[in-house]
Amino acid sequence: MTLLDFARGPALQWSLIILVFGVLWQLLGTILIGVKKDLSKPRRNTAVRDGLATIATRSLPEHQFEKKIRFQHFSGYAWHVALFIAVLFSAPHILFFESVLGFGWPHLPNGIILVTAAIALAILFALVIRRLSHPVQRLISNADDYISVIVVIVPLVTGMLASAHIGARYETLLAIHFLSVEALFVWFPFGKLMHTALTFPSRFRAGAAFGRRGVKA
Amino acid sequence: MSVDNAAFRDFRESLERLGIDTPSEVISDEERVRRAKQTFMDKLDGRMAVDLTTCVHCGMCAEACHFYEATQDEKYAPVHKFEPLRRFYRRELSPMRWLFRPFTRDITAQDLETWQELVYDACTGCGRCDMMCPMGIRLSTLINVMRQGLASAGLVPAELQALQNEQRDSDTVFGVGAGKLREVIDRLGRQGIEIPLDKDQAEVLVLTTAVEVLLFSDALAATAKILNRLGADWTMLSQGFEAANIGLVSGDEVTQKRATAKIVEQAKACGARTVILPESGHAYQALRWEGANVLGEVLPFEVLAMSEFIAREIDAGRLKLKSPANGSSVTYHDPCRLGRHGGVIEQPRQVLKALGLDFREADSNGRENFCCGGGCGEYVIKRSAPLRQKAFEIKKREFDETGADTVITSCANCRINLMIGADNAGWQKPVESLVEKVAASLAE
Amino acid sequence: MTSLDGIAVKVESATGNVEPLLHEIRHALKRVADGKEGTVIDLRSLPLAPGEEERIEAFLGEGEVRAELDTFGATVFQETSYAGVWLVTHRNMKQAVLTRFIEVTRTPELLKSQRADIERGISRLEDALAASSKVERSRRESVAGQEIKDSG
Amino acid sequence: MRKHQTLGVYLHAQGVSRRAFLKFCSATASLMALPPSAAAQVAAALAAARRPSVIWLSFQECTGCTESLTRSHAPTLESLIFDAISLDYHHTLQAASGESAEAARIAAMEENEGEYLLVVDGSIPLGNPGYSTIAGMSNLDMLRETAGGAAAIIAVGTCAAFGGIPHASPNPTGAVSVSEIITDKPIVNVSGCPPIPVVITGVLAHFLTFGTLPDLDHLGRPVAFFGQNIHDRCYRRPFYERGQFAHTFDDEGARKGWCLYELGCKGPTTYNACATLKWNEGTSYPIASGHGCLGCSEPDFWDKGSFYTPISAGLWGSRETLIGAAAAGAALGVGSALAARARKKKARAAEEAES
Repeated sequence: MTLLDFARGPALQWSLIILVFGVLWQLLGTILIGVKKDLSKPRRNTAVRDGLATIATRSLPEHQFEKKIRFQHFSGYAWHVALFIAVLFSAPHILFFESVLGFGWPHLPNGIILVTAAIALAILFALVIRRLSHPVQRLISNADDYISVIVVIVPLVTGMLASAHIGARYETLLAIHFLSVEALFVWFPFGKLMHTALTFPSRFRAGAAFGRRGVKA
Repeated sequence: MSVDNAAFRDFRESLERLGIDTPSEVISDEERVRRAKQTFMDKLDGRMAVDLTTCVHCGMCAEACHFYEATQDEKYAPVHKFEPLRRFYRRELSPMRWLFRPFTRDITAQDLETWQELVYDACTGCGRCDMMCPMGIRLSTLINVMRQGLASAGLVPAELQALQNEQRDSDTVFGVGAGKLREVIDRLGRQGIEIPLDKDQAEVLVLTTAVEVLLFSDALAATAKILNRLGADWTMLSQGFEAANIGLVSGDEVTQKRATAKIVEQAKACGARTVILPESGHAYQALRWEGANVLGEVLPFEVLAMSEFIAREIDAGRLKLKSPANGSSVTYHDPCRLGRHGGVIEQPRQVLKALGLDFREADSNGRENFCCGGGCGEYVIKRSAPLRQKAFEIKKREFDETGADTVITSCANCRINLMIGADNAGWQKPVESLVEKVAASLAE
Repeated sequence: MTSLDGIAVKVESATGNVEPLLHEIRHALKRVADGKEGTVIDLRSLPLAPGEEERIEAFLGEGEVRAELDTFGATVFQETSYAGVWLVTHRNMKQAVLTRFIEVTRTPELLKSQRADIERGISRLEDALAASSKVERSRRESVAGQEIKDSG
Repeated sequence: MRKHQTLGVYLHAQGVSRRAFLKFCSATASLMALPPSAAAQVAAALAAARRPSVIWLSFQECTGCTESLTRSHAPTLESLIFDAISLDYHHTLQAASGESAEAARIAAMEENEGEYLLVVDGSIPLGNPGYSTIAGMSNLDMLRETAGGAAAIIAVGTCAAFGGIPHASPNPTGAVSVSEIITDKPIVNVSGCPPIPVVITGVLAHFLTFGTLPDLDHLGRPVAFFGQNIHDRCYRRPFYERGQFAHTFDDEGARKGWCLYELGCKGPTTYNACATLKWNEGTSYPIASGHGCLGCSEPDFWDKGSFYTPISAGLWGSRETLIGAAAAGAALGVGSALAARARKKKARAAEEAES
């Protein structure tokens, strides 16, 4: 079995098993710990609307805070948008998703994908440098932060190399790219990458909780 | 007007003495850790579990914190203030606890002692970081669990511990009992301000706080004037007037529950349909939002903050105001637990508008307002005075920027803390009460 | 080809190799003009899309000289419209193309007579001459003999 | 042609002109993927080359490789090179049969001990030796015996090089490649199903010209022909870069000759010279004909999923396993949440008892 066959076959299968297994374990195990019912009389009964609003508004620049977090805010936007474009609209990726999900969608040209991936990578590096140099971030960072950033950087780099056929034979690059993504899958449920699944529930609850007190969160 | 300087000096002196002779409980390190963990286990819920898991350590919360803003010291980053709780969660409660346990350091008594400064001296639970967090994490609730754990471990700072013990053991705060209240009511009665005390039945139950009785009796007088003008069927109760809840701020559930139960019991006894809270942020949180939850029952009356009540009465056309002659300019400081945590943001502004004052909004306000710097009982902790003073500078700068002559607020604690800060800084701007402003402008 | 034409396949491909190749030819031609060495480009070593080879051919056009070599199948040397640029096509005995070169040179090497062949030519020529003189001599001898006979 | 004559002398004797020889040499250089300037070097080497003896063994194979070679444009350059070797044994091509055929092999081996080239097509069964025999001799024995005195081995076709189709799962005969049996001889793998004929002759030409084997890649294939993948040399590559793909074999993209990546083309992971040398006398190759590359020159190409599965798609097992994993994860999640609730309840009770 070649490295690529291993990467596309058993490694992929096991990493997906761990991903799905771990995400559900973490997700249900966390959420189902449960919350006590709030017995206070709500100021207004618009929990769902408030929760949904907060999901949206936490993605918007906020007047009062914006001036202090502009760099993080916009680098955060750019990073996520660039990552999503590179991940979701690259033709080989869509074929991969199609093989797993059973359906696909239109893709963007390779050149655009490469540029967005390069942008994502550059921002990620800037954020890593910030994490290593900013006193607050240095203090609050732990192994999870660094492992998570590595498992995201490596697929980006190997994906770009594979797409441009630089550095090694294509099947080797492709295999390493597969394996790096599989490392990401395996790490995903155990670290902060779970924010992908939990951010919106968390925002929703914050919005609903503040909303019942009459505060826009 | 409104504040007796001699009384203010006396009060500051009494704060200096607070906690000096509080007997400290002798607890072994193991026992401290055990108690803290037990409380953490009890208090951490599914929502907090989600929050702890979704945090990406971006550090933006630091930018929301007045103590970080004032010092730029990274240890004041809100997310760092519940670090032991995060470790506890990963080791003992998270679904993957047995996987994480070998890689996560256990919490130690040393940790708890180190974090005492961070959660009591350097956090007022203002919740500004809750508004900042891009993940929607409610950091203030997590830091509150830290306070609760430390309280169980016997690590409440001595001053706050002294107040807590007093309320738990004798139902008084700052030594203010029924006698002291009666004294003030009698004095006000002599000034022609009538306060009905201990009526058997009343529509409205009005509470006050020890600080109001001691320092801001004008605010109490103002409340009486307004209610009397409205012709309300109201009363105060000598066995249930204290709205302050030291248990809430120190993190001691027993004290919190006891203080709340006392009010609810009395309100039920006199058949009150409305309970009006004095100008106190944490009292509002304790009764309005947490009251039903600590007692485990729905409250049979509505709870209103005085500012909220006034706004409602003005809105209904029952309370008529005359414009002040000079039309001085004011700005409003939102108490965190009334505004951001309580939802009473628009009401005080409506009142100020009705007063016809030249109202000027500070740079930070409403849900994004900066804390006075001494909330959540912090102003009694002597150790944190220099830190509070630095945070006060933020408020001072923002107030000055508005160009307003007067700072209005609606929380006695905010008022004291701002006054102490101003006193120390030699800053001259008066910090006044909203209720007093209204009472002074009642139409003839 | 007619049946293929029936299928509506329209290849719009371009490898992007044609222009660089033509520029390479231009540089090679300049070197030859400066008296330096010629260049040979193997068209098989380049990925070309269908039709691109024809595009190159059409671009270069046909020049004054066309020579044909007939050994193991035909080899055609076609000078293009740019003097010094030759298109050399080697075919096998079934007329299938073996290789195609673009040679940038004054004269393609293979068109020149080869020393070994010249030498072989010399010896063949000598042999032929020797053979023919022998014939002449014998003819002359026989004629002379006849004359002797006749005069005798 | 006598065996110890040089090729130059032989061709001269055949009346081949120097000019014809040079034509031959430049074509040979081209087919060895050498630069045109190497033609002179090739000429010098070839003129002095001695004619090697070649023994060709065919095992578990379909004769496609031999067909590929012999059905190519004869009489051709390839055949000329073929003429330049002494093919002493090839049971499909030789006139002799039975014992006299085997005798020819033995004779060639003895006469050219240590110098002859062994060409093998087909895989070797290691299961029952009776699965494939020649003149009563198992393939394994014949390979071992013949390889013993060979100077080098050329494994022609994917079967001989990597096991090929007989080796495909479940490999009923236990088929293996030459290199899995013979480890002490230089082996050149000329893979492909079948290999491009000029690649076979190119390797022979190289041996003939330089007396050595060409540079090989990590799979033992000549770098000159297998150094680049189909994708890198494919004329449809620009479509890939632009993201223009055929989605089905009869859509607009297919008609316009767009990239076949989505239709499972294995070009990016397949190393062969198809895109430049092409097939059928240089007419075309699979991608030019509108079908993706099958990857036939790569090991185990038959077992890498469907020919029509894109290479970026996973070859993962089944959706059922994922559903199973999801169910197990959910169960564990619910279980640990219930356990957490129980611990919380206990803590709550203790808190109340202690206060």
